This record gives sequence, C-alpha cells and structure tokens, in this order.
Amino acid sequence: MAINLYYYASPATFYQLSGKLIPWFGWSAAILTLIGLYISFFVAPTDFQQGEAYRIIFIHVPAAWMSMFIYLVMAFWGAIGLAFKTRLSFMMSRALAPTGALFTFVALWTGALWGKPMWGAWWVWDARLTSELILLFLYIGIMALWAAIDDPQRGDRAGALLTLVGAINVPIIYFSVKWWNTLHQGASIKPSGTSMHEAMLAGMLIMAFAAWFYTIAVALYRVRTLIIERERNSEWVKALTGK
Amino acid sequence: MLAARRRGDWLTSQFFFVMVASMFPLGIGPDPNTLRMIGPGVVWVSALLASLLSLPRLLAEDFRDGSLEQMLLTPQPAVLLALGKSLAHWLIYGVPLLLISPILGIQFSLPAEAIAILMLSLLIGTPILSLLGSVGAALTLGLRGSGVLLTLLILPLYVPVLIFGAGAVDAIMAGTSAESHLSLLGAILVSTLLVAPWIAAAALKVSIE
Amino acid sequence: MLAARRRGDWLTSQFFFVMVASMFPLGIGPDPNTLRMIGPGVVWVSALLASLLSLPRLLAEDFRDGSLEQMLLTPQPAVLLALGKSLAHWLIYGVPLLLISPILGIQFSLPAEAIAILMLSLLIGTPILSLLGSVGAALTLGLRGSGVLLTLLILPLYVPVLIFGAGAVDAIMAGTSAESHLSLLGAILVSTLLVAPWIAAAALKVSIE
Amino acid sequence: MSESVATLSVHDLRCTRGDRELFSDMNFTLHGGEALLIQGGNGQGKTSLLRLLTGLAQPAYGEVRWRGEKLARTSETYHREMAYIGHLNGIKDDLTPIENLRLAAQLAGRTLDEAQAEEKLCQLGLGRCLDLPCRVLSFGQRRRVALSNLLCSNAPLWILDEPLTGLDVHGVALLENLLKSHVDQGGMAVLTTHQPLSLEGANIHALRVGGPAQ
Amino acid sequence: MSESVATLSVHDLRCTRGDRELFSDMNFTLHGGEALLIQGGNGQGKTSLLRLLTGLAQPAYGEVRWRGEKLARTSETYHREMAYIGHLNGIKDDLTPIENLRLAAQLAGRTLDEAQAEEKLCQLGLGRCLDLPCRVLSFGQRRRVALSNLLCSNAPLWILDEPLTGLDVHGVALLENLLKSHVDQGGMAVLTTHQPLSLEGANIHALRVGGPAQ
Ligand code: HEM
Ligand SMILES: Nc1ncnc2c1ncn2[C@@H]1O[C@H](COP(=O)(O)OP(=O)(O)OP(=O)(O)O)[C@@H](O)[C@H]1O
Ligand SMILES: Nc1ncnc2c1ncn2[C@@H]1O[C@H](COP(=O)(O)OP(=O)(O)OP(=O)(O)O)[C@@H](O)[C@H]1O
Ligand SMILES: [Mg+2]
Ligand SMILES: [Mg+2]
Repeated sequence: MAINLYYYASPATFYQLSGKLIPWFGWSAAILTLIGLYISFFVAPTDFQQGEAYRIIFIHVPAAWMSMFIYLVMAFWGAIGLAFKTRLSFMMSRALAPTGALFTFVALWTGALWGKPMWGAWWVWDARLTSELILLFLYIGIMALWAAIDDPQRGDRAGALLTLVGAINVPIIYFSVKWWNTLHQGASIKPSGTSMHEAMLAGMLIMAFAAWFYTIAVALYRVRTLIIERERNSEWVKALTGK
Repeated sequence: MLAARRRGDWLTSQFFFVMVASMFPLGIGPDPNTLRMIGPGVVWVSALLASLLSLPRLLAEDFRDGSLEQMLLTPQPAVLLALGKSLAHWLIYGVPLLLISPILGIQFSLPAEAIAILMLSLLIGTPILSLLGSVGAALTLGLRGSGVLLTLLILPLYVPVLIFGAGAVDAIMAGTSAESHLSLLGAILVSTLLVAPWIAAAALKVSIE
Repeated sequence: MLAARRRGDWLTSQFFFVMVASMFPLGIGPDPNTLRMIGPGVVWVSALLASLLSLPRLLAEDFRDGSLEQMLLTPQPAVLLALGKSLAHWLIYGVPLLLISPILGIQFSLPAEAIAILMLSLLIGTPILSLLGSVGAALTLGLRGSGVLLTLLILPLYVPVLIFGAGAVDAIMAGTSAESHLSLLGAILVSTLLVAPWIAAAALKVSIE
Repeated sequence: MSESVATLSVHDLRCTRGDRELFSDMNFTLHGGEALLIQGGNGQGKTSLLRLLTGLAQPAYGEVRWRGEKLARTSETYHREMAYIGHLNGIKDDLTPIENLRLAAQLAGRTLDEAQAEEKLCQLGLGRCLDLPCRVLSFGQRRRVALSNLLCSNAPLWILDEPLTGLDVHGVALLENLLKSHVDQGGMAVLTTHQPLSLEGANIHALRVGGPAQ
Repeated sequence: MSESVATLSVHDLRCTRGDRELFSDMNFTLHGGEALLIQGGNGQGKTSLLRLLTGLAQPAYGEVRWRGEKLARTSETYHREMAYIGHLNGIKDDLTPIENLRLAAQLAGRTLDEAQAEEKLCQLGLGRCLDLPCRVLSFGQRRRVALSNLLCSNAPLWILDEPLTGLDVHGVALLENLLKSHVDQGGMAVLTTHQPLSLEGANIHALRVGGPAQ
C-alpha cells in the first residue's frame, strides 16, 4: 500500500490532521442543520394522518440512527484497539461515547414527546423503546467504567470489552419492530425504496448528514483533547504547548 | 475450584429468595389475582437481583487476598478459570433458586404448569445471568464503588433474559405456547456460553494488571 | 467522615434505581393499570433491596483496610461513629433514591398526589432502613458469607417499614388518608434513631475484637 | 496512683485466643521517656498483646491501666493520648496520601491543613506521590503513609506493630530517628519488630512473650 | 536459542506506571543455578518488575523471554515452571493451612494428599495451626503458609517479592536455607527484600532498579 497507515495512526500526525479537518466538518454541520430545519418546518407538507406533530421526525429519526451507528463505530474502534494495541483507536472510541449518549437521549426524548400525542402516553414498554433505553444505559455504563478506572490503558481495554459485549443490542434495536409486533413504526426507508414524500425524505437525509458532520467534528475535537492529555509528557506535545 | 464452597452458603441463599419474593405480597397487597398476574415477573426480577447481590463476592475476595493472581498463574488457561467461576456462581446462586422456585410459585398461586415452565425458564436463564455476571464482575474488579458500577453495566445485558424468561411463563398462563420464548432463551444461553468466558478472561487479565 | 465521598457515586446510584425499577415493567408487562396498582409496592421493595445491596460496602472496606480500628480509637464515642455511618449510608443511598422517585412514579403512571406521598414516605422510611442496616452490617462484619447473612438478619426488621411505607401510598390511591401510616413510620424512625446507633456501636466493638 | 503521671501499666494480664493460652501473669509499667520492645517468634502473641493495650480487645483476665485508671473507664482520654499502627495500614485506597492524613486528623478531632499534611508526607519521603490515590502506591509507600499519621498526632504513647515491614533502609533509619526523638522528649512507645532496631541511647526495655519459639 | 535451556531473559524492558517511567533499557539473563536480588528503595519499581516477569503485567516496551520464547506465547509452560509469591499472600482466610495448600496444588494441576501437606507445613513451623482457619493466624504465620506453597511446587523458577516480611529470625533462616538449596540444585530465583539476606556460597547477582533513592 502506498499510504503508510501507521503514519496516520500515530497520535502526533493525527493531531495535526484533525486540527485542519475540524472547521470543515463543523461548518458543514451548521449549514446543513439550517437547511434541514428549513425544509422540515417550511417545505415539507403536513402529514395527513399525524398533523404537524410529525415534524419531530426530522430530529427523532436522525438521532435514533446516529445513536445506533455511533455505538457500532465505537465497538469497531474498540475491537481494533484490542487487536492491534493502537492507542489512537481507543481514544476514538472514548471520544465518540458522549455524542452517542447525547443522540440516544435525544431520540428517547423526542420519541417520548411524540408518543404523547400519538399513543397517548409518554412511555410504553415496547421492544424498540426498551432496547433504545438499554442503549442509553450501555453508553452511560461504559462512560462510568472509564471514569472509574484511573489508569488510562487499563480503562481503554476494559471499556472496549464492555462495548463489544453490548454491541449485540444494536441489531436488537434495529430489528425489534420486525421481530416483535410493536406500537413503534417499522422502517420506511429500505434498500428497496421508500414510501415517503420527497421533501420529507430530503429533510430527513439532510438532517442525518448534519448529525454526521456534527459527530465527526465533536469527536475529532475530543480526540485532540485526549491526545494532548495522554501524551503530555511526550516531546512533541511539550514542543507544541511550550512555544 | 469448588472445593472451597461450604454448605452454609447454600441454605442462606435459599432463605434469601424466599424472603425477597415474600416481600412483594407484603408491599403490594394480598389480592390473589393481582399476585398471580405479577408472579412470574416478580420471581424473575428477584432472580436478577439475587444474582446481582451475589456477584461482587464472586471475584472480589480472590482479588483482594491475591488468590486471583495465583489462579491466573496456573497452567490452566484463563478461559477455564472464568468458566469455572461462572459455574461456581451458578451453583451457589442459581441452583438454590431453582430448587426454591416451586414454593415461590405457590406463594403467588400460580397454576402447576406455569410453575413447571417457570422452573424450566429459570433453568435455562440463570446460567446466562451467571455467565454475563462474571464478565461484569471481572470488569469492575478493584474499582471504586464497584458494586453499583457492576449493576449499571450488567442490568442492561440482563434485560433480554428477563423479558424472555418472564415472557415464557406469561405465555403459558395466557394459554399460548412458551416454546418460542424458551428456544430464544436457549439460543442466548448457547451464545453467551461461547462468548462470555473469553471476554471475562480478557477482562480479568486487564483488571489484574 | 463524609469528606471521602465522590460525586460520581451519586450519579451512578441514581441510575441504579431507575434501572432496578425499570426491570419490573419489563418482567411484568406493560399494562398501565397493573403497573399503577403495584407501583408503590415495587418502588418500596426496590428501596429495600437497594439498601441491602449497598450495606455490605458500608463497613466491610473500613474493616479490611484497618480504618475501622483507627476510627474506634479516636476520642469520639463509638455511638457517634455508628450514627455517622448510618448518615453516610443514607446520603449515598437514600437521598438519590428520594430524588429519583418522582421519575419512578411517572414510569408506573401514578397520580401526582400519590407521588407526593410516596416521596414523603420514602423521606421518613429510608433513614430507618439505613439505621437498621448499620446494625446488621456491624453484626456480620468479617464473617464468612456476610452478604447473605446480612440479608437474613435485616430483612425481617425491614418488613414493618415496607408495610407502612407502601401502605401510605396505597391508602392515598384508595382515596383514604395516609396520615396514620405516616405517623406510624415517624414513630418507628424516632425509636430506631434512639436505639439503633447504640446497638450498632456495641456490635462494632464485638466484631473488631 | 496519681492521675497526672502518664503511665501505662499492665496487671496480671492473660490472653487466650480460641482454646490456646498465649500468655498469662504479665505485669509491667511503662513511664514517660521509656520504650518497650516486645519480642517473640511468629504467633507468640505480640499482636494480641498490643491489641489488648489499645483496648480494641478485652483481656481474658487482668487489666490494663492508663494513668492508673482502667482503660474502659478512661477510653476517651486514652484514645486522645495514644496512637496505634497495626499490621493493617488503616489508609483508604481511593484517597491520596494528603486526603488520608487530613481525614485521619479530622476523625481524631484535630485540624490539619493541606500544607501541614504535605510537609509531614515529604518528611517521610513521599514527596512524589502526594496526588496519587494510595491504591497505586508501592507496599513501602503505603506503610509510610500510615506512619506519617504518627507525625501529625501529638500522642505521648505510640503502639506500633512491626512498623518496619516493607520499609527500605532509609525508611528504617527515618523511623529510628523518629522513635528516638519521641522517647527522648518524654514520650512512650510499645513496639514489636523482627528486624534489628538500633535505638542506642534511648531508654529501651525488652519483653518476651510466649515460651520458646515453637 | 535452544528451547531446552531454562533461562529467563529480559530485553530492553521499560516499565511505566501512570505517567511515570520507572525504568527502561533493562537487560539481563538468568540461568539455572543463579539467583537475582533486585534492589532499590521504596517505590522504585521492584514489585512492578517482578510482575512483568510473571506475565501478570505487560511491559510498555521490550519483552521477557522464558527458554528463548516470549512469555505470551509460552504462558502455559511458563506458569508450570514458575512460582510467584507477591506482597499478597494469596491464601484463603476461611480455609485451614492444609486446605489452602491442597487447593493451590489442585489449581496448579498437581495432587497433594493431606499427609504431604501436613509435612510441608510442619517443615515451616506451622505444626500447631494446621486446623485453624487462616483468618486467625498471626501475620508471620500467614506468610509462612504462603511460602509453604513453594515447597510443594517443583518449579525451577521462583519469583519472590519481599518473602521475609513478617518472618521471625527462625523463619528468615529457614527461608535462606530453602533458597540456597533450591539454587544449588540448579533452580533459579528472582527476589527482592529490604532486609539483609545471607546466602553465602550461592551464585547470586544483584540488580538495582530506579535511580537514587528519592
Ligand atoms: C421514546 C420513544 C421512542 C424511541 C426510543 C424510538 C426509537 C427509534 C429508533 C431507534 C428508530 C430508528 C430505527 C430505524 O431506523 O429503524 C426510530 C425511528 C422512527 N421512529 Fe421512533 N422511537 C420512539 C418513539 C416514536 C414515536 C412516538 C413515533 C411516532 C409515532 C416514532 C416514529 C418513528 C419513525 C417514523 C421512525 C423512522 C422509521 C424509519 O423510517 O426507518 N418513534 N425510533
Ligand atoms: N481461635 C484460635 N484457636 C487457637 N489459636 C488461635 C486462635 N486464634 C488465634 N490463635 C493463635 O494465636 C496466635 C496469635 O498470635 P499473634 O497474632 O498475637 O502473633 P504475633 O506474635 O503477632 O506473631 P507475628 O510475629 O507473626 O505477627 C497465633 O499463634 C494463632 O495461631
Ligand atoms: N498511576 C501512577 N502514576 C504515577 N506513579 C505511579 C502510578 N502507579 C504507580 N506509580 C508509582 O510506581 C511505583 C510502583 O512501585 P513498585 O510497587 O514497583 O515499588 P517497589 O520497588 O516494589 O517498592 P516497595 O519496596 O515499597 O515494595 C511507585 O513509586 C508508585 O508511586
Ligand atoms: Mg503480629
Ligand atoms: Mg514492592
């Protein structure tokens, strides 16, 4: 391979690289959010069944997607870290967790807000809702475990192991609507096509991309902080902060 | 590894279940219909909590007095150690629970077949709790506030077991078949049996360092 | 004595309660009417169990690392030490439970006034649990299988608290007044406050020898 | 016996553990400015004796007196004037050395500010570990944290059970100096150790517990 | 490197704890019939080094080899041929010394009958406490129980972290003899201690970890 992967896996290079990338992702996230919100509230038509309340979907669905996706990415980085002992991948995993928890919380919150008009209750014990709640607990548990272990290397590995164990929950969330007959709506975006109005779809996708870019920007920012913290005794950080 | 167990522990954990499960009628009121309805759920939740209550002791003592180190330094692979620990936990916690569950069933005036299914679901489900529990116990070894942390980490993983376990009994009481629930439980058991000891062994090594 | 507490512990114990209480709907089924009926009982039973779960840690660690010895050798009387330990237990276990109980109430779709009474009953009841618990923890210090033994000793003492505590909420939900239950609880609180620390202090001295 | 003279005295003391009698008919009196070194092989009852002296354990027969009064009657005063360090260090793993010292002082009803605690710890060579939780400290460093409690208390009577375990040569020398100056200033000490201890010049007595080494 | 020669070797070893580097660039090779005494003050990294040697901890850099192979690859053989006793005794408080010994043997895949266990324990002077739970034993007696495990294993490599703590003079002499005969018979030992150890005649090397005492 032409590119030296180890070169980019070194915290020092990654630090420089990510510093350049953050503004790009940050601004894209902000702009996409504005466009997405505009479409959601002014362009997309009123739903014939659900009225205006359905507009929560534009936040709810991207948040729910991200909550699951971020978890998978965390598990991926954790597994890489355990297998190849790369410090950076553990840091990526750590950097993603708070954002993941945030999106999970947002998905739960907006879902609950939406549930009140739709189902007449803030909360029902349906399989998808329950498994999403478990996801939140997993995020919190992992972060609590990290917080409880003083030694960073040990914490990295323990957290990665837990992340891997919890990863089975994600397919459960995703397929819960199929496996159990539940109150919650099934997937309307499938590989085979969609049943949605175009503007609705566009709004949702744009919001989803905004969430993506936001996640990347925030995660990179956190990784940079982590790198500085962990490598504070190394030559290059001293050179960086000493000047 | 199991030579170290004493008989006294057994009896006490049996009493424990009876008492925990007896608290519910006290807290909820004596109406038999309500009791019957919530019975399976309550027994299962007690099983989960009892498992949680006994987990911190599983490894913490060995860790503190240094025998865990010594065990990791035996020629046996750490996976076997983790598996043995789960088995030990199941023997002192799961088996007594299983033996006592018919009595709990009667306390909640469950019909006979529901009790049979309850026992069956516990028989399949409690080993899962022990296996997952050993992962949690290994991860939180020697940490500050490890008891609560353990709960936080492990309860989410316990939830599916609870749902299918209690679901099986509910199904039989609603007149449908419990088979699908039980076979799902069985599948979970097989997969945790294959995966959990490895992860627990890895976690042990991390924690001991 | 309390300087040693960290903020992280608090948050985790709050999550702990939410999780334990969320298990019941999962085990029992989502029907709001059933849930409403059993809600107060379940919250109270969880409070009892959570108290039990956190008790072994209360003194065991101090005992193991020798700080309990040192505390008994301070000029302060042992009764104050016992009282301080109960207070510490209540702060890390009772107060978070109290703060989180409204959320549990909503989960079980209890009406607002029932939630208020639930909180009031917990406010009076949980200190009793901590006080009694410290007696049990002191008695079982350093014994084999002390966790389960502790449960055996303490649960029977907890039962009256459970009955009046859950009874108060049930009464309000049945439309009658909760006052008599609450004043009984209050009476229990005062009497344990007067008696329990002395017994715990004596037990501590015996256990440390 | 006058109240005001600080003496620790032991009268006809007998100690039994389980069904074994460790020692009996023990009598001695310790005055200010004296140290008592308890000698004896493993399991002969040194630790058991020290715990009787602290009041943590009750004798099977006989009594221990402080300033002429039975321990049980004067326990508050006694605990104010006595410092005990046993085989267990009595320090909290989750706290840093500074926090540990301040916690101990607070429990004893004294106040100790951070600078003072830091000073005592540095005196014991722990300058580099002030901010680490005690969990990660080495065996000898943990022992030093426990010993630094002695520096903070101004108790006239020290009861030390094998204070030298885990200490390196510098640590031993440090402790010897501490002991010597404590005794020279009129303090008392009761201690055990299996290592040679050089307290030349100090007024030191020896007491052997148990029979011949088993 | 030949498989059959029992050597323990260390290559460019570096050990960091937290953000502190304890030592680096450590190299040595230990052959049969040699003992290595690790020296250094409190907190200099002796225990950390021994734990690296056992494989319980992973080095930050460099590697430890047994019979020329990296530890991670040969852990089963290595654990069969190595016995470690750390600061913690690794004995169960609820069991009697005999039960403890037999449990340890069983875990290691050996068998040890009661008479054998009793013999080893008597050899270490524990004849009077065979049937007491270890919880009630004295500090030194507990240490002796841990050390008696050494007698039962026939491991060629002993790794001992301050084995002398808590032992009385007889105990120290006993252990010195044990060590000497182990090394003379071609065994290896890596050990630390802060007490003087007289192993005259044995082939003993010394290694100092860490810089000057802090
Ligand atoms: C707290 C309650 C809720 C939670 C935890 C929750 C969770 C989720 C999750 C995890 C997804 C993504 C799964 C997927 O893409 O297949 C999702 C999607 C969705 N949710 Fe919810 N939800 C909640 C409440 C609601 C409510 C009340 C409604 C409306 C009646 C709703 C409507 C939808 C819709 C339409 C989707 C998109 C499905 C798709 O097109 O793929 N959700 N929700
Ligand atoms: N229940 C019991 N039955 C019989 N003997 C007991 C019992 N409890 C303790 N012992 C014995 O009492 C003695 C206690 O000794 P102690 O701890 O005072 O010894 P020590 O002189 O401090 O020894 P070390 O130098 O090892 O610290 C031990 O020999 C122990 O075996
Ligand atoms: N997380 C950490 N951050 C900084 N320093 C640490 C950390 N963990 C351990 N240390 C230091 O590493 C050293 C570990 O030393 P180790 O236990 O190997 O010492 P030792 O030579 O065995 O000492 P002793 O003679 O007291 O047993 C201690 O000085 C300790 O303070
Ligand atoms: Mg002793
Ligand atoms: Mg050491």
